[in-house]
Amino acid sequence: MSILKSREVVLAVVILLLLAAIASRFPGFVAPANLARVFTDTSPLILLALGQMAVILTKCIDLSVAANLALCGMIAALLDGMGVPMPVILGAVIVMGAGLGAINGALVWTLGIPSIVVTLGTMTIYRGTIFLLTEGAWINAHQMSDAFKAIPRQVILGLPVMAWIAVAAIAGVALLMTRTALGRAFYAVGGNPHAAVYTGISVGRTQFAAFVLAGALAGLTGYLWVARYAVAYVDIAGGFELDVVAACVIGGIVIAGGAGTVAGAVMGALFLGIIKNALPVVGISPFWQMAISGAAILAAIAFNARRRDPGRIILKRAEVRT
Amino acid sequence: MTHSPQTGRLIPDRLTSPASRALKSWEALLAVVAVTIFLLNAWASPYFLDPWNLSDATFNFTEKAMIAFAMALLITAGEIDLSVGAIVALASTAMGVAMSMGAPTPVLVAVGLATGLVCGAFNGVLVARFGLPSIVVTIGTMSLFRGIGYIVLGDRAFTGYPADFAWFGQGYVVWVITVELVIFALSAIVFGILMHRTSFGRTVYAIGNNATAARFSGVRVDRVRFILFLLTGLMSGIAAICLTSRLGSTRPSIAAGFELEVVTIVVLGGVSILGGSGTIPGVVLAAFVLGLVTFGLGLLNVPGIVMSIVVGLLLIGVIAVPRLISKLRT
Amino acid sequence: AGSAQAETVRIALVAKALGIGFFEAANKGAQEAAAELGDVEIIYTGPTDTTAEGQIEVINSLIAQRVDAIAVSANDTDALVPTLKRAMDRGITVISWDSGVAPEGRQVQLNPSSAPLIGNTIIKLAADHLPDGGQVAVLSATTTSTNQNIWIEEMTKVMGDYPGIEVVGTVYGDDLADKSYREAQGLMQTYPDLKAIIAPTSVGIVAAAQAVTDAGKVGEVNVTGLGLPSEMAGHVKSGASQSFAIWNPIDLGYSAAMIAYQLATEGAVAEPGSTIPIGRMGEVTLDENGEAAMADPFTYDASNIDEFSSVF
Amino acid sequence: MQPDPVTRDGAVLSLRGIVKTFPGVRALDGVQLDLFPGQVTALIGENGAGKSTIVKVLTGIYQPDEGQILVAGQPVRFPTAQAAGAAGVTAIHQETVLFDEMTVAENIFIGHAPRTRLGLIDRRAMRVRAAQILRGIGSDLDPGTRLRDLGIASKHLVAIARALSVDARVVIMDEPTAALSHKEIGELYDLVDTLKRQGKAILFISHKFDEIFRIADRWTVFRDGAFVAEGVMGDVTEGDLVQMMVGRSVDQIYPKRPAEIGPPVLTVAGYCHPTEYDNITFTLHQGEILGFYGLVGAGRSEVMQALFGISQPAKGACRIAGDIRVIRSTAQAVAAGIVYVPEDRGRQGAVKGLPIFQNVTLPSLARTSRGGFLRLAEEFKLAREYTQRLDLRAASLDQDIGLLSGGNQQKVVIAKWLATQPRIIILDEPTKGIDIGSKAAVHDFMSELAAQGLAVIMVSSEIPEVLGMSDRIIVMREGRIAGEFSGAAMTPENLIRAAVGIERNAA
Ligand SMILES: Nc1ncnc2c1ncn2[C@@H]1O[C@H](COP(=O)(O)OP(=O)(O)OP(=O)(O)O)[C@@H](O)[C@H]1O
Ligand SMILES: Nc1ncnc2c1ncn2[C@@H]1O[C@H](COP(=O)(O)OP(=O)(O)OP(=O)(O)O)[C@@H](O)[C@H]1O
Ligand SMILES: [Mg+2]
Ligand SMILES: [Mg+2]
Repeated sequence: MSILKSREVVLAVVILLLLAAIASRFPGFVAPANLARVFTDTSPLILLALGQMAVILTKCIDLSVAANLALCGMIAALLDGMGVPMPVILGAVIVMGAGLGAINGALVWTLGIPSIVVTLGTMTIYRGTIFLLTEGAWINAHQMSDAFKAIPRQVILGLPVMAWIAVAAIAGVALLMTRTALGRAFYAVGGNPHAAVYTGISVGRTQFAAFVLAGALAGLTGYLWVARYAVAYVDIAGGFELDVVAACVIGGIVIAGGAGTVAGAVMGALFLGIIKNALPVVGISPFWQMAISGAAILAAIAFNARRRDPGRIILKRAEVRT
Repeated sequence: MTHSPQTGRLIPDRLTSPASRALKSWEALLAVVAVTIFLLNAWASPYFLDPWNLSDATFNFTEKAMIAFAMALLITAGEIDLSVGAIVALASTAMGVAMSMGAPTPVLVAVGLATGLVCGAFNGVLVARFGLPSIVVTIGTMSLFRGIGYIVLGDRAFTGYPADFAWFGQGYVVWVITVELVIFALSAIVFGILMHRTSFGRTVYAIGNNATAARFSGVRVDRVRFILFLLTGLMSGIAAICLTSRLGSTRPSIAAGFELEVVTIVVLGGVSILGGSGTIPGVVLAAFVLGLVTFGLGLLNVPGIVMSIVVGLLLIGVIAVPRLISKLRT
Repeated sequence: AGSAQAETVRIALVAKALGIGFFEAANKGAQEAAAELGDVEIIYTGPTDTTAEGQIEVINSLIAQRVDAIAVSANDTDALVPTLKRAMDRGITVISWDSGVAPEGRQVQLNPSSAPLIGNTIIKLAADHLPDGGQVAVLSATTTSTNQNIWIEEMTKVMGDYPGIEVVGTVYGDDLADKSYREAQGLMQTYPDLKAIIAPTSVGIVAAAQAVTDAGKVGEVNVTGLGLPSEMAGHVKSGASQSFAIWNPIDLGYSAAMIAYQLATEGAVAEPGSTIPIGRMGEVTLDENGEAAMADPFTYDASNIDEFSSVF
Repeated sequence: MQPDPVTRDGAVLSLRGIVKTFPGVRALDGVQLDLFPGQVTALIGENGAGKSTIVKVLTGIYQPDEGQILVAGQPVRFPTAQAAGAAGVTAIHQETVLFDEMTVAENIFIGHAPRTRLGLIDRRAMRVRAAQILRGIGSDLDPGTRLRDLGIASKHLVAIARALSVDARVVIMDEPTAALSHKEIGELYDLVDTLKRQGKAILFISHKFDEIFRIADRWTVFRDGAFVAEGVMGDVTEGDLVQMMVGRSVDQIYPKRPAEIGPPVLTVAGYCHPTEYDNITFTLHQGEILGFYGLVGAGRSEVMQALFGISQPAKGACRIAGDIRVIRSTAQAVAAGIVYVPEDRGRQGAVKGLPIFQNVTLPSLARTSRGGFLRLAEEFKLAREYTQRLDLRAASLDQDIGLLSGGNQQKVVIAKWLATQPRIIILDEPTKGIDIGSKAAVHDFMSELAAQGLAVIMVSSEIPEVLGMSDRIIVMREGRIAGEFSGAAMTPENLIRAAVGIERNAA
C-alpha cells in the first residue's frame, strides 16, 4: 500500500514542481481562474482516462475511445439539429457510447479476440460511420442550438459544468473501484485472470463491463467536446486515444493490468493537460511540444518501473551484522 | 523397474502431415480472400487489370509491408513497436539535414539506415535492458522521435533531393516492376527465412510463448529482443528512404498513422498479437489483401475513410468468423 | 491525350480533405462549370484528413482511371510533385488551385487571388479596427499549408504600412477545431493586451471566434482573417468578428474546372503569358511561374453577411 | 433424508459417471466419487489421473460433458465457482490462485465481500472477519498486508483461509501441503481434524503416503481418468494403493546406486546477495548427488538460479572445470555444462505453445542447426532419443507441450537438458507434485546420471527423498548454509534441526 501511495504522492509533487516552474516564468498561469481553465480543458482527457483505466486494469486496451467520442459527438450534434431536447440528447450519447463500448466488449468476451485487435478495427469503423452519416460534412457553431452549446460552458461556483462533470466522474469511478464488487473485479481480472475464474468472477463479463464503462464515458465526452468546441466532423479528437493511454501510463496504471488508482489516472491526465496548456503560454516553440510530452511519458514509465517490487527478503538483516 | 532407459515407447514425429496443416491454415484462408478480392476488383473496374495500374497500386502498401515483416517478428516475440511511423519521420528528417549539407545519395541512404538503427536501438535498450513494457515505451518514443523531427524542421520542408535519389521510390527495375516492389519482395524472403528457417526465428517463437521458460532454457532473451527492435528500426529506415524518395521531400508529419496500419497488416496476416504464433507468408498475403482492397475501392472513388471501414471489418471479420463458426459447431 | 475517344471529359477535383465547407462549395462551382460545358464529368474526391500521403493514394487511383484532368488543392507543395509528374507523363492534365503545387508538379496554379493582395487584406482587416495600433497574433492552419505560409509571408512584407500594429506571434491550429480553439485561448492568455487574432483559415477563424466568445472577450479581441460567411454569420452578429474576407469558393471551383477543361481539350497551352478563358469569370493570364490569380478577396461584415451566409 | 438409489447412504456429495474431455485427452472417463460428512477421503492417482480435473468440475470451473453431481442426493449443476460456493463446496486449489496486488483480506473475500447497507463493500467488517479466520488456522498475518509482500507459504495460508471463508459442507484440498513448511503442515493437519469434528466432508488429494495414512478415513483411486476402487483406510497398505495407482508394483522409490565419486567439478566460493542468500560456499564432485535440504523459502532456488545465470551474486565466484568466474547468463551456464531443471514447471520449464520436439531442442539449437539454419530431421532425432529414454507419454512429438500432464511436461524439461549433454545438472524439487511411479523413474534416472559421471544437485523439501538419494546433504536456512552432512550424520533429526535452527540456538 505504501509503495502505491508514494507513487501518487511523487506524481503530485512533480505536478506541483511543474506548476512552480511555469509560474516562475509566467505567474498568471497559476492564477485560480487559469488553473480552473486548464482543468476544464483537461476534463475530456480525464473522463476518457477514467474509462481507459478500467479497461487497462482488466488487461485490455481500448483504442476506439476517441472514435467513439467523435461518433457520439456527431450524433449529439445531428440530434440537436433535429430539435431533440437536451436531456434526451444527453441520455442518448451515454447509451450510444455504452453501446459502442459493448460491441468492443462483446467481441472480446464472446469470441476472445484480443482487445487491441478489436478496438483497432472498431476505431476505424466508428470513425467511418461518422462519414457515412454525414458524407464528411462539418456541423458548425451556427448549426447548433444555443442550449446545446451552453451546457458545458455554464459556470457554477466558479467552474464550468464540463469541469463539474469531470469531478463527478472522478468521484463516481473512485467509489466504483474501491467499494464495489465490480470495481474489485476489474483489479482481480487483470491481476490474475486465472485466479479470477477460481473465485467465480467471469473474466469476459468483467472486461465487457469495463468496455461499457469506457464507452459510456466516451459518449458523454463526445457531447461535451462537440458542444464546447462548437464543431463536429469526422476527425475530431483524432489520435486522442494515444493521449488517453499515455495519461494512464504516466499515472501509474500498469499496462499489464491489475494495478493502478483513480488518483493516478487523474494526475496523469492533468500532467499532460498542464504541459499542453503551458508550452504555448511560457513561449516554448510549439514545435517542441511533441518531443517534450514524449520525453515526459518515457520519464514516467522509467520512474514507475523503478519503484516496483522491492522483492521478498529471505535474509534477516539483523543477523548479517552479528 | 525402468532400468534400461531405452524401453520408452516410440512416439511418432507427427500425426498430421504438413500439407494437410497448410491447407487448413490461416494463410490458405487469406489466399482465398486475396483471390476473391482480385476477381471482384477485375469485375468491378475496367481499369484494374492494367499492369501499370497494378504497379502503381503496390505503392499503397510496399513501404508499410517492409516494416510489417520486422514487426511480425517483434509481435511474435510478444513485443510491439508503435514508434515506426515516427522513426520514418525522423529518419527522413535526418536525410533531409544531410541533403541540405550537400550529401550525395549513398550518404543519404546511410543516414536513413543509421537513424532507423539508432531509434530501434533506443527502443531496444529501454525494453530489453531496462525491462519496460514495449507498448508504453514506444508510445513515448513515438512522440519523442517525431517531436525531434518537428524541432529540427519546424514549419519548413526539405526539398531538392538529388535526382538519383528518386530511384528508390520512383524507379523501375524492369517493365512495371518498381524498385520498392523488389525491396518488398527481398525483405519478405529474408524475413521469411529468418523467421522460419533459422534458430534465431525459433527462439523468437519460444520467447513469444514463454519468455521466462525461454530464458531458463539458455536463450539470450534480452539480446533477441534488442535485435528485433533493431531490425524494426532498420526496416523503418529503409521505408523512410523509399517514402522520402517517392515524395521527393521531407516534412516532420510524413508517415503519420503508419504504426497502426503496419500492425493491421501484421495482425491480418495471422500473427497473434499476444505473441507466439504467426508466419511471414501470412503477412505478405495480408499486405496484398489490404493493397487490393484499397486500390479496388480507390478505382471506384470510394472515400478513404470508407475504405478504412472495410479494412476494420476485414480485420475483425477474418478473425471473428472462424471463431464464430467453431463456437457454433460446439 | 486519351480524351479523343472518350465521350465525356472526366475532371477530378481533389480537395485537401473531404467534408470541409470551403471545398464542398468549390465542388458546387465545378459542377456548375460541368453543366455549362455539357460533356464534362466532375469526380470530386480527396483524403479524409489533410495529409499528403492520403492525397497521393487518391491521385494514384485517379491516374489508374485515366481521368482527363486533375485539379488539386495540395496538402503539401512538394510531396505531391512526383506523383503528379507521373500523372502528366501518362497524358493527364494537372493543375493546382487554392493551395499550390511546386511548378514542376503541375501545368497551372490557380490562385484564388494574388498572394500579396491576400497578405495585405488580412492585416488591413485587423488594422482598420485598430486606429491606435496594438498587438495582433496569427492563428494559421498546419505548418505545412502552402498558401497560409505564403500569405503570412506577404503580410509580413507589408507590415511597414501599418505602424503601431505589432504581430506578436504565429501559432498553428492544424486545421483542427479543438487545437485551434486551444491555441486561440493560449494566445489570449499569453498576450493579455491582444487586440486581434488573424486566422487566414476557415477552420481557425471559427474556432478563434468561439474561443474569444467563451473567454468573454468579445469587443476586446477582434477575430478576423479568411472564413466562410455561412460559418461566420453568428460570430459577426455577436461582434466577435468585426469583418473578414474570402473569395468566392464557388467561383474558384468553377474556374479550376474551366481551366482544366481548356487545357485538356481545347488546346489551351500552359505557358507564361498565355491567357485561358474561364467562362463567366472571364479569363486569366499566366505569369512566369504558370500561376494565375482569379479575383480579389471580398470583405464581409455585419452589413452584408446575411446576403451571403445562405450561399456558401 | 431421502435415500437415493444412486447415492451411497449418507454421502453429502456424490459424483456419478463424470466424463470430461479436452482436445486430444479424455481427462475423466466416467468416474465416481463419494464424500461423507465428518470424514476425510483421500483421492489418489498418478500425475494426469484426473484429480485436479475432478476438483475443477466440483467447483464449477469446468462443466462435465456427461454425468451427475448430487448434493444430498439431489442432482445439481455448478455453472460458476460462485454457484459451487453457494452450494457449500469450497476448495484449496493445487495452484495458488490469488491476487498479488490485493490485500490479504481482499483475497480472502473477493467475490463474496461483506456489504454495508448501501451495498458498498464493508472494508472494516472484511478485515475483522479475515483476521478471525486467519487466527482460526493459527496464523497471525495482518489482513491489510499486500499479498505481493508475502512468502509462498503465507500465500498458501491465505488460500486456505479463503476456502474457509465460505460456510462450506465440503472442503477440497488439492495437494495442500506441497508448498508448506513443517510447522505449517502440522497446523494444517490440526485444521483438518477441526473441520472433521465440525462435520464437514473433506476431499484430500496428495502424493505423500505418510500424510494420507495420517489423516484420511477413506480412499479413492483414479487411474488414467478412470475410477479404480475405493474403500476405508484401515483395509489397505501402501503397497496396495501404489499397485492400484500404477497398475503394477513399484519396488523401489529410492533406487540409489553407488557411484564413483570423482574430482570436484564445481566449487562455489562466497556467493552473497543483499536480500536472498549469504556466504554460500560448497564443492560438488563428479558422480555425486548433492542434496540441498531446507524448509520452503530457505533460498535454495535463488542460489541455484544464481549458479545457472538467471541472477548474479553480489559477491563471490565459482570454479568450473578450472575456470574461476561468475556465470552471467543462462547461455553461459549451458555452455559451461551447468543446467537447471526449475521448480516452477509451468512458468520456467515448459514453453507452452511450442511442440514437444522444439522444447527439447531449444537449448541445443546450435548443435541441431547448421550455420544458424534449422535442420528439422536432426531435431526430431534428438527429441526422439531423449524422450524415449525418459519414457514420455505423448501422442506425437509435434504436439504442444501444454497438452501434457505435469509429470510428462517435467520429463520433457529433463529431456531438454540431458540432450545438451551437461556436466552438472541441478534439479529443483524434481518430484514435486509427481506421482509415485514417475517419481521412482526420475530417481532412477538421477542415479544413472550420477553413475555416468554427471554431478547432480538435487534440491528437495522431502526428507525421505534427500536421505534416500543423496551422497551428501547441505541444509539451508534463511539464506545461509546451516549444515553439511554425510555418511552416518545423514539422519532426519540432524536435517530438521539444522533446517529450523535448533543447532544454532543451542550453540
Ligand atoms: N485445460 C486442459 N486442457 C487440456 N488438457 C487438460 C486440461 N486440464 C487437464 N488436462 C489433461 O487432463 C488430464 C488430467 O489432468 P489433472 O490435472 O486432472 O491431473 P492430476 O491428477 O491432477 O495430476 P497431478 O497429480 O499432476 O496434479 C491430464 O492428461 C492433463 O494433461
Ligand atoms: N512471495 C512469493 N510470491 C510468489 N512466488 C514466490 C514467492 N516466494 C517464492 N516464490 C517462488 O516460489 C518458488 C518457491 O520459492 P521458495 O519460497 O521456496 O524460495 P526458494 O528460494 O525457492 O527457497 P527454497 O528453494 O529453499 O524453498 C520459487 O520459484 C520462488 O520464485
Ligand atoms: Mg493435480
Ligand atoms: Mg525452491
